[in-house]
Amino acid sequence: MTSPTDHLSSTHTDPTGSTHVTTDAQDAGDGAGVERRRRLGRLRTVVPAVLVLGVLAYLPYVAVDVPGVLPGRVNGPGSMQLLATCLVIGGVALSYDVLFGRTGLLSFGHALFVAAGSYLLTISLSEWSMPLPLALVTALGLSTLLALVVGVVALRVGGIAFAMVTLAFAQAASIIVLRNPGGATGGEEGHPLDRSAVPDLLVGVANAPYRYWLALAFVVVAWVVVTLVVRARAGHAMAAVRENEQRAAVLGFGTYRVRLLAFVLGSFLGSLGGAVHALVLGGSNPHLTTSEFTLSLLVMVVLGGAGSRWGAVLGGVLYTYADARLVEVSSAPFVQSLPDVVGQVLSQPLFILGAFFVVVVYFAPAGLTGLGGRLVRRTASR
Amino acid sequence: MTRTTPVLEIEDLHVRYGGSHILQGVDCDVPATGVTALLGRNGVGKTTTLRAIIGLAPRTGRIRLHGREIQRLATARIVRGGIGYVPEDREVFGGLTVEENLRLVDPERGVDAPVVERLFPELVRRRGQRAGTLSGGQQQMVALARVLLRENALLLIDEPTKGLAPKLVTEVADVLAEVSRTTPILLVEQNLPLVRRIADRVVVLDAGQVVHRGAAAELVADVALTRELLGVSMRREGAA
Amino acid sequence: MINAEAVGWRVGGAQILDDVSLTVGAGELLGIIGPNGAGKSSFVNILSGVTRPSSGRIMLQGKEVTDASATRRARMGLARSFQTSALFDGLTAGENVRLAVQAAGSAVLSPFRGAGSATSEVIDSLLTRVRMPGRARTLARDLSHGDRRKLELAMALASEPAVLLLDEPMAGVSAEDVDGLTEIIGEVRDSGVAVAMVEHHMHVVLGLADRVAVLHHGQLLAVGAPPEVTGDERVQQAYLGEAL
Amino acid sequence: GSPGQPGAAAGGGTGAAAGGTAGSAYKVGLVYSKSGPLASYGRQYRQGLTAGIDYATKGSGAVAGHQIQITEQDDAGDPAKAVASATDLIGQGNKIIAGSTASGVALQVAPLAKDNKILFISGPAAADAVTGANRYTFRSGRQTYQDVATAGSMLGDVKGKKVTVLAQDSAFGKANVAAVTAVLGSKGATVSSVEVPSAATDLTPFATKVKSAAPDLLFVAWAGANATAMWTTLGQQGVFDSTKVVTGLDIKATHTLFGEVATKIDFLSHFFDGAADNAAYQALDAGLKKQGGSVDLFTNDGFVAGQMIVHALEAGGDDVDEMVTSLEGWKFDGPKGSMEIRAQDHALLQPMFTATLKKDGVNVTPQLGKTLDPATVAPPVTPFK
Amino acid sequence: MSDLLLILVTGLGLGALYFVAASGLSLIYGLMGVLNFAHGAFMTAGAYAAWLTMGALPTGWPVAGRLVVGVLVAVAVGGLVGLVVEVVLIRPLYRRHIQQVLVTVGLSLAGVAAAQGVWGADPRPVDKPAWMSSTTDVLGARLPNDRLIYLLVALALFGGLLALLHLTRLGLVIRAGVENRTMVEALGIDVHRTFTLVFAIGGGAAGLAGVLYSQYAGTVSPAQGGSLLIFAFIVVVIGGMGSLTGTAVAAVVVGLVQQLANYYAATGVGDLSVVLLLALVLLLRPTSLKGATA
Ligand SMILES: Nc1ncnc2c1ncn2[C@@H]1O[C@H](COP(=O)(O)OP(=O)(O)OP(=O)(O)O)[C@@H](O)[C@H]1O
Ligand SMILES: Nc1ncnc2c1ncn2[C@@H]1O[C@H](COP(=O)(O)OP(=O)(O)OP(=O)(O)O)[C@@H](O)[C@H]1O
Ligand SMILES: [Mg+2]
Ligand SMILES: [Mg+2]
Repeated sequence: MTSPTDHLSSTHTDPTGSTHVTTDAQDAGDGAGVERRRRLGRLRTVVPAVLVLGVLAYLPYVAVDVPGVLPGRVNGPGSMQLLATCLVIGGVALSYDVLFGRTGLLSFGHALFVAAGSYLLTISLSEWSMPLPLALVTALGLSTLLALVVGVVALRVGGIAFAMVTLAFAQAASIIVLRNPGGATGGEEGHPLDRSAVPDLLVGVANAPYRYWLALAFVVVAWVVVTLVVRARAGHAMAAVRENEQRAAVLGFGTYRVRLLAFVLGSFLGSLGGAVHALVLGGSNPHLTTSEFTLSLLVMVVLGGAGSRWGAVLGGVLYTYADARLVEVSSAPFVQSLPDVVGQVLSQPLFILGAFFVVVVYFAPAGLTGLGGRLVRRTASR
Repeated sequence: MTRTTPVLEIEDLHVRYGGSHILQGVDCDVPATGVTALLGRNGVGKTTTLRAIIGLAPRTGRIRLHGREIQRLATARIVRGGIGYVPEDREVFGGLTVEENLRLVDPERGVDAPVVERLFPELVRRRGQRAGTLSGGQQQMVALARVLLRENALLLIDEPTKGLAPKLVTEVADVLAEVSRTTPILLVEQNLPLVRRIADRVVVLDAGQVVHRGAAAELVADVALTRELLGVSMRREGAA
Repeated sequence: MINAEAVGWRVGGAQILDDVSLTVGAGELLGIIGPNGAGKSSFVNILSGVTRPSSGRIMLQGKEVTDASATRRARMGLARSFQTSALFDGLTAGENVRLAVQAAGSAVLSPFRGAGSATSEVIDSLLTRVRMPGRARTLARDLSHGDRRKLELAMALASEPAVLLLDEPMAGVSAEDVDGLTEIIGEVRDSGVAVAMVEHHMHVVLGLADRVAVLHHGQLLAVGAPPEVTGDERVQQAYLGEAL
Repeated sequence: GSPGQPGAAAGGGTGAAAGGTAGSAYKVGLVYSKSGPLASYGRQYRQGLTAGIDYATKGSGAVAGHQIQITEQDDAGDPAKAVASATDLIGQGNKIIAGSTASGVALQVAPLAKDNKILFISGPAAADAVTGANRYTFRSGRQTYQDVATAGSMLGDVKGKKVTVLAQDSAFGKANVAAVTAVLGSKGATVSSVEVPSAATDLTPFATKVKSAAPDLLFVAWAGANATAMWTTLGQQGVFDSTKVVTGLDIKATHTLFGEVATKIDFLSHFFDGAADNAAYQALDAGLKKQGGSVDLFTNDGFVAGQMIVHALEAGGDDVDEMVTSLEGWKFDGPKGSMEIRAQDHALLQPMFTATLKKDGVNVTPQLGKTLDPATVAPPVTPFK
Repeated sequence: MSDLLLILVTGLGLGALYFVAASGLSLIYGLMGVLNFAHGAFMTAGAYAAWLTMGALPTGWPVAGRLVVGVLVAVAVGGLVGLVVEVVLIRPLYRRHIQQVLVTVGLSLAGVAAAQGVWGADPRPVDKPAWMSSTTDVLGARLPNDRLIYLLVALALFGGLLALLHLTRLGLVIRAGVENRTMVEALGIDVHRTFTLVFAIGGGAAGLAGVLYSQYAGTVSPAQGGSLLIFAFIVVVIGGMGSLTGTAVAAVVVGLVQQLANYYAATGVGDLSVVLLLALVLLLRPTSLKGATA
C-alpha cells in the first residue's frame, strides 16, 4: 500500500523525466571525458554553494534597510537574530532530510534529538556546571547515544509504524520535559542558558551578528557532512534502501545498518542544531520537543524539496522566516480593513502559513527548488 | 477476408511523457473479427498503445470505437463502452480473494459464471484464496477471467502468456482463439509461435510508429521480413 | 556450491514445498521447470534467504545458511533476479547497476568512503552485455518491461557472483533478445558460476541446462538430463502438454 | 573598502537610537500574545496598558515632553519568537520591554534584560521564578504564591486540616502543589496532591481519588481546555458534598464554564470586574470602555505596567539604572488598591480577593468576598541570583 | 469494587469516544492511504456546527432535541467538508500520498487557526441534556449516563461501517480501489466517485466524533479536535492501520489501559501508559502492522 517512500518517486521526477536526486551521480556517462565532466559537475555544485556562503557571511556588514522584509537594517540585531534562527532551523531541516529525503525514513521523532541537544547543553552548563566545550561534547555524545538506542528499537519496524514508534518516543520525551524532573528542564517554562558559562561574544543584543555566524557555521558543517555522506557509498546505500528495501538486502546491503546509520547521523546533526539553537536563542524551550515541531520539519523539507540539500535548507529558512514575519502581515492595515470574518481569519498567522503550504504542495509538488529548477530549464530551452 | 467496418480506428496517435515522445503518430485499424497481433521489440511502445486506447496514457490523435470518438473519455467510460483490458503485469487485487476479484466485474455470478467454470476450473477451486498469494500463472488466469465476464466489443490483451508454463500457454492460446470467434482481440505478444497460431493480422511497431501491417500468414512466410522487423525468424522459433 | 536438503515450506496450512533436495555445482546450470504454482519462485526465495523454510537445510559454499539473512548470503556470493522486476524505480538504470556493483564490494559501510569512480565503464559494459546500451540514464521506472528484465539480469551479474539464481529471466523479453540473453547466461555458467534458472521458455531451458528439475505441487517430480526429463511422460502430462 | 564593525549601522554610527535629546520619543517595546492560545489575555493586557499610560500621563501620553512610543510584537506564546522579538526591539533602542503573557516567555526574556541592561516589566505571566530573576526584571501582575496564600486564607485556621491539591502534572501544577505545601503546610495543614497527567482525557479516576482522600479543602489548579469536564466529573462523583473547593477565578469568558457546580466553588481572585474601587480603578474602567473593552482579570496587569513605565521614565528618563532604582520600593495605588514593589526581589505586593459566582439565568457574575491585605499574602523574599 | 466498576465503565466510554474519532481516520487511511491530519479539523468543524445549530434553535426546545438536530447537522457538515476537501485538494494529488498527507497537515493548521480567528481560542460552553450529565448508581458506583450513549453510538457506527465494507458492492470497489485504482478504472468502474464518498463518510464520522467530544468536554474549542486526534492516531496504529475491527479493539484497550493506569499506577505512569502500550505492541507484534509497512 503506502510507504513513506512513495512520494519520493514523485518528488524526484519532474515531467521532463530528469531527476534531481541524482545530480551528484549523473557521472555514470560513457568512457572518455568522464573524468572531466565529473570535475565540471562537482564545480557546478561547489561554486554556487561557495558564492551563497560568501554572501551570507558578509551580511553582518550590510547596513541597508529592507523595509517590510526584515525588521530594520539587514545587520541590525533584530534581523541578525531572525536570520540566525532561520539558519539554525534550516540546518536542522537538512539533518531531517538525511532520514526522510535520503533514506525514506518517515520519522515523527526527530524533534526528540534536536531537543536533546538543546536541553542537554543548557542542563550540563548550569546544572552540572561544565565548561562550554565539555558541555557541547556531553550534549552531542548523549544525544547520539540516545539516537542509537531509539534507532535500534524503532528500526525494527518500517513505514508508518516506524513513524508512530518514533512519535511515541518523542511524545514520551515531551511529557518528561513538561514534568520537569528534579527541576532540570523547567517544564513548560523552558530552561534558560547560563549566560556566565558562554563567551561574551554570544551574549547580548549587540552581539547578534556573532550568533548569526555561529548559525551559519552550523549550516556549513551540516551541509559538508551531508554532501560527503551522499557522495559516499553509504549515501548510495541509503538511496537503495529508500527505493526498494528488499532488493537492497538481496544485493548485499545491510539495510538495517544503513537505516541505523542514517538515523544516527541525522540525529547527530539534529542535536548539534539543537545545541546551536540553545546558544542562539539563549535557552531551551519545550516547543522543541513537540510533535508539531517534527511535523513542521517535514513541512519544511517538502516545501523546499525532499532529497535535495538546497531544498531542505531553503525550506527550513523560509518556513521559519514566514512563521516569524507573518505576524506582521496579519496586523497589516489592509487586513484590518477587510470584512470582519475574513479579517479575523487572516489575522491568524498559522492560517496564512497553512494555506500557503497547501498551495505549495499543490503547485510545486517537488518543492520550491524543484519549481525553480523547472523554471530554469524551461527558460533555458526557449 | 471480408471488408467489414473496423471496430477500432486509430489515427495519428501520439503519446508524450514529459520530454520523450513515445508514440509518434500510430495509425491502424482493428477489424471486427479475429486476432490482431501488435508486435515489436522491447520498448517500442506496444503497451503504451494499449494504455493510450484505454485512456491510461496522455494521448493526442483520434481513436474511434464503432465509429464513435473515445479519445477524450475517461478510462471507466471507455471500458463501459465495450473495451476490455488485460494489463501486462496482471494487476490482480492482491488483497482480495479470487472470488472478490471477479465479483468486482460481475457482482452476481463471479466465479460461478459459466465462462470461468469452463476455462479456468483452477480458479473455482481457489475462490477463497487471496489473489496476492497466487502463482504468476494463476494470477494471469484471474486477469483474463475478469474481462471475459463481460460482453466486450474489443479486448486489449498485453502479453497474456508471459511467465506461463508451456501447457498453459497452449491452453491460453486455445482460450484466446475461442474468444476471438465472438470478440475481436488486439493482442500484444512476444511468443511468436502463438502469434502464428492464433493471429489473423499483424501490426508491427518500431520506435513509436507502425512499420508493417498485413496478414499474419504473410509475415510468417517471409523469413527475411520477420528478421528485419523482429530480429528473429518465426519458423526457427517454432521449431524449438 | 549451493544445496537444498529436504526443504519444506508451509504457509497458511498449505504445504507449498515438500522435501525438495537439489544441488547445483560450480559451472553447472540447473533448469527448474514446473507448472504455474508448483513452488518454483518459493524455492528460489528460500535459497536466497528472502523466506525461511519450515524444514530442511540450505548449504552455500559448504556452510549452512538456513537461518542467514539475504544480505549475508549476498555477501557470500549469491545473487538473484526476481520474477516480477524489483528495481530501484526512482534511480536510473546506471545507478541501479552501480548499486549492485557497490553492494558486491566487501568494503565496510563507511559513511565517508568514496563512491568509487572506476565503475562507470563497468556499468556500461554490463548494460551492453545485457543488450541495453545507452540506457544508463533512463529512470528504471520508465523502462519498458523487457528492458527491466534485462536490467534485472545486469544487476545480478554485477556482483560477479559464485551462485546465480534467476527467476524467469526471459519472461517478456522480446524474441530478438532471447537468444542474446541465453548466450550471456551460458557464458556466465561457463565461467564457473553455479546457476539455477526458473524458466518457462522450453527452448531456452533445453538449450542451456545441464540438468533439469521438475517441480510439481511442491515436490520434485523428476531431475535429470534435459532429454530424459522431457521424455518423461508425467512431465509432459503436467507441464509441457502438446507444445506449440 | 573594509567592512567595518559587524552589526554596525552604515557610516559607523554608534547604535541606531541613542535618543535622549529633548523632544525625541521614549521608546517602549511590547512583546506579548496577540495571537495564539493566550491571545485573549494579551488583548486585555494591551487595553489595560493603554488606559494605564493615559492615566499616569494624565492623558498626554508623554513624559516630560517626550512622547511614549510603543512598538508591539506578537510572540504567539512561543519563547523562541519572543526572544527574537525582544532582541529586535532592544536593537531598535527600546530601553523598556514589557508584555510576556506566558510564563515561558517571561523566563526566557528576563535574562535578555540583564544581558542588555534594559528594563523588563513582565505581564500576566504568573511564574514565581520571575520574582527575583534579576535586577532589571519587574512584574506588573500577581504570582502563584499570592494565589495560593489567598486560598489558604479561606480555611481560617488550617492547623490539623487536610488539604488536597488537584493539579495537572506539569511545571505549573507542580508549582501550585509546592506553593500550597509551603503556605498551608507551614501552618500545620497536611497537604497531599492528586496530579493529573497532561495526557489524561477522562478525569473520573482522579475525581475518585480526591473523593476517597476526603480532604477539608480541595485546591484546584487547572489551566487548560478540559476544565468543564473536570468540574462536571468532580460534581458527578460528589466531591462537593463533603469538601470545600477552592480555585482561581479566570477571565470572564470562562465564568460560564463551571457548569452545574459554579455556585458551589469558592474562588480566589487576582482581579475582576467590581473587585475594588478607587481612582485608578475608575480610570481603568473608563479607559477600557473607550476602547470597547471592560474590566477583566489581566486589564489590571496592563494598567499597572503602564503606571510603572511612566514612573520609571519620569524618574530615569533614558537611564535604565535610574529607572530600576526609582521602581524599587515604589508604593502606589493601582486598580486593585495599594501596591508596593519590594526592593529586595521586585515582588509586587498587592491585595488579593475572594469571590463566589452568582448565577442568574444564563449570566454568571462574580461577587466579592474578602479583600486580603498585601502583607498577608506576601511571598517570601527570593534574593537575586 | 465500586471504584473498579466506575473505572471500567468510564474506560469503555472513553474507548467508544476514541473509536468514533479513529474510525473515520482508519477508514480513510486504510482505503486511500491518506493519513488525514485534517481529521482533527473535521472534528472541530462538526463540534462547532452542532454548537451553532443548538444555539440557533429556539431555546424552548428540550436540550436533547436540539442535540439530536445538532448531531445531524454536524455529521452533514463533516461529510460535506470531507467531500469538498477530497474533490478540491486530495483528488488532484492522486497517488502522491505524501503530498496528500501534507495537504492535510496544511489544512489542519489553517482550519484550527481559522476557527480561532472567528470564534476565539477560548472554550465555549455547550448545552448538555440533564440526563446525560447526571449519574446512575450501580453497586455503589456513580456511573455517568453519557458514557452509555457514547457506547451505543460507537457500536452502531462500527456495525454500519463493517456492513458497508464487507456486504456491499461499494465496499468491494473501495477495497479494490485502494490497491490499484487504475485497474479498477480499467475494469469500467468509476472510482472517483467512490473515493469521494469514502472521504465524505470519514468526514461525517469525524463530525460525529466532534459533537460527542464537545458533549463530553462540556465545551467547544478550536484545539479540541487536535487533542483527540493524537489518541485516534495511536488507536489506528495499534489497531493495525486501516483494519476497522483492529481499530475497535485498540480503542477499547487504549481507553481501559489509560483509565486503569491513571487510577492504579503511580503518577507519571498513567501519562506514559498509552505511549508505552503503543511501543510495546509495535515491538512485540510488528507483523500485525505489515499492512502499514508494505
Ligand atoms: N511513464 C513513463 N514515463 C516515461 N517513459 C515511459 C513511461 N512508460 C513507458 N515509457 C517509455 O516508453 C517506451 C515504450 O514503452 P512500452 O512499455 O510501451 O514498450 P513495450 O513495447 O510494451 O515494450 P515491452 O515489450 O518491453 O513490454 C519505453 O522506452 C519506455 O521506457
Ligand atoms: N503466502 C502464501 N499463502 C498461501 N499460498 C501461497 C503463498 N505464497 C505462495 N503460495 C502458493 O504457493 C504455490 C507456489 O507459488 P510460487 O509462486 O512458488 O509458484 P511458481 O512455481 O513460481 O509459479 P509461476 O510459474 O506461476 O510463477 C502457489 O500455489 C501459490 O498460490
Ligand atoms: Mg509492454
Ligand atoms: Mg514463479
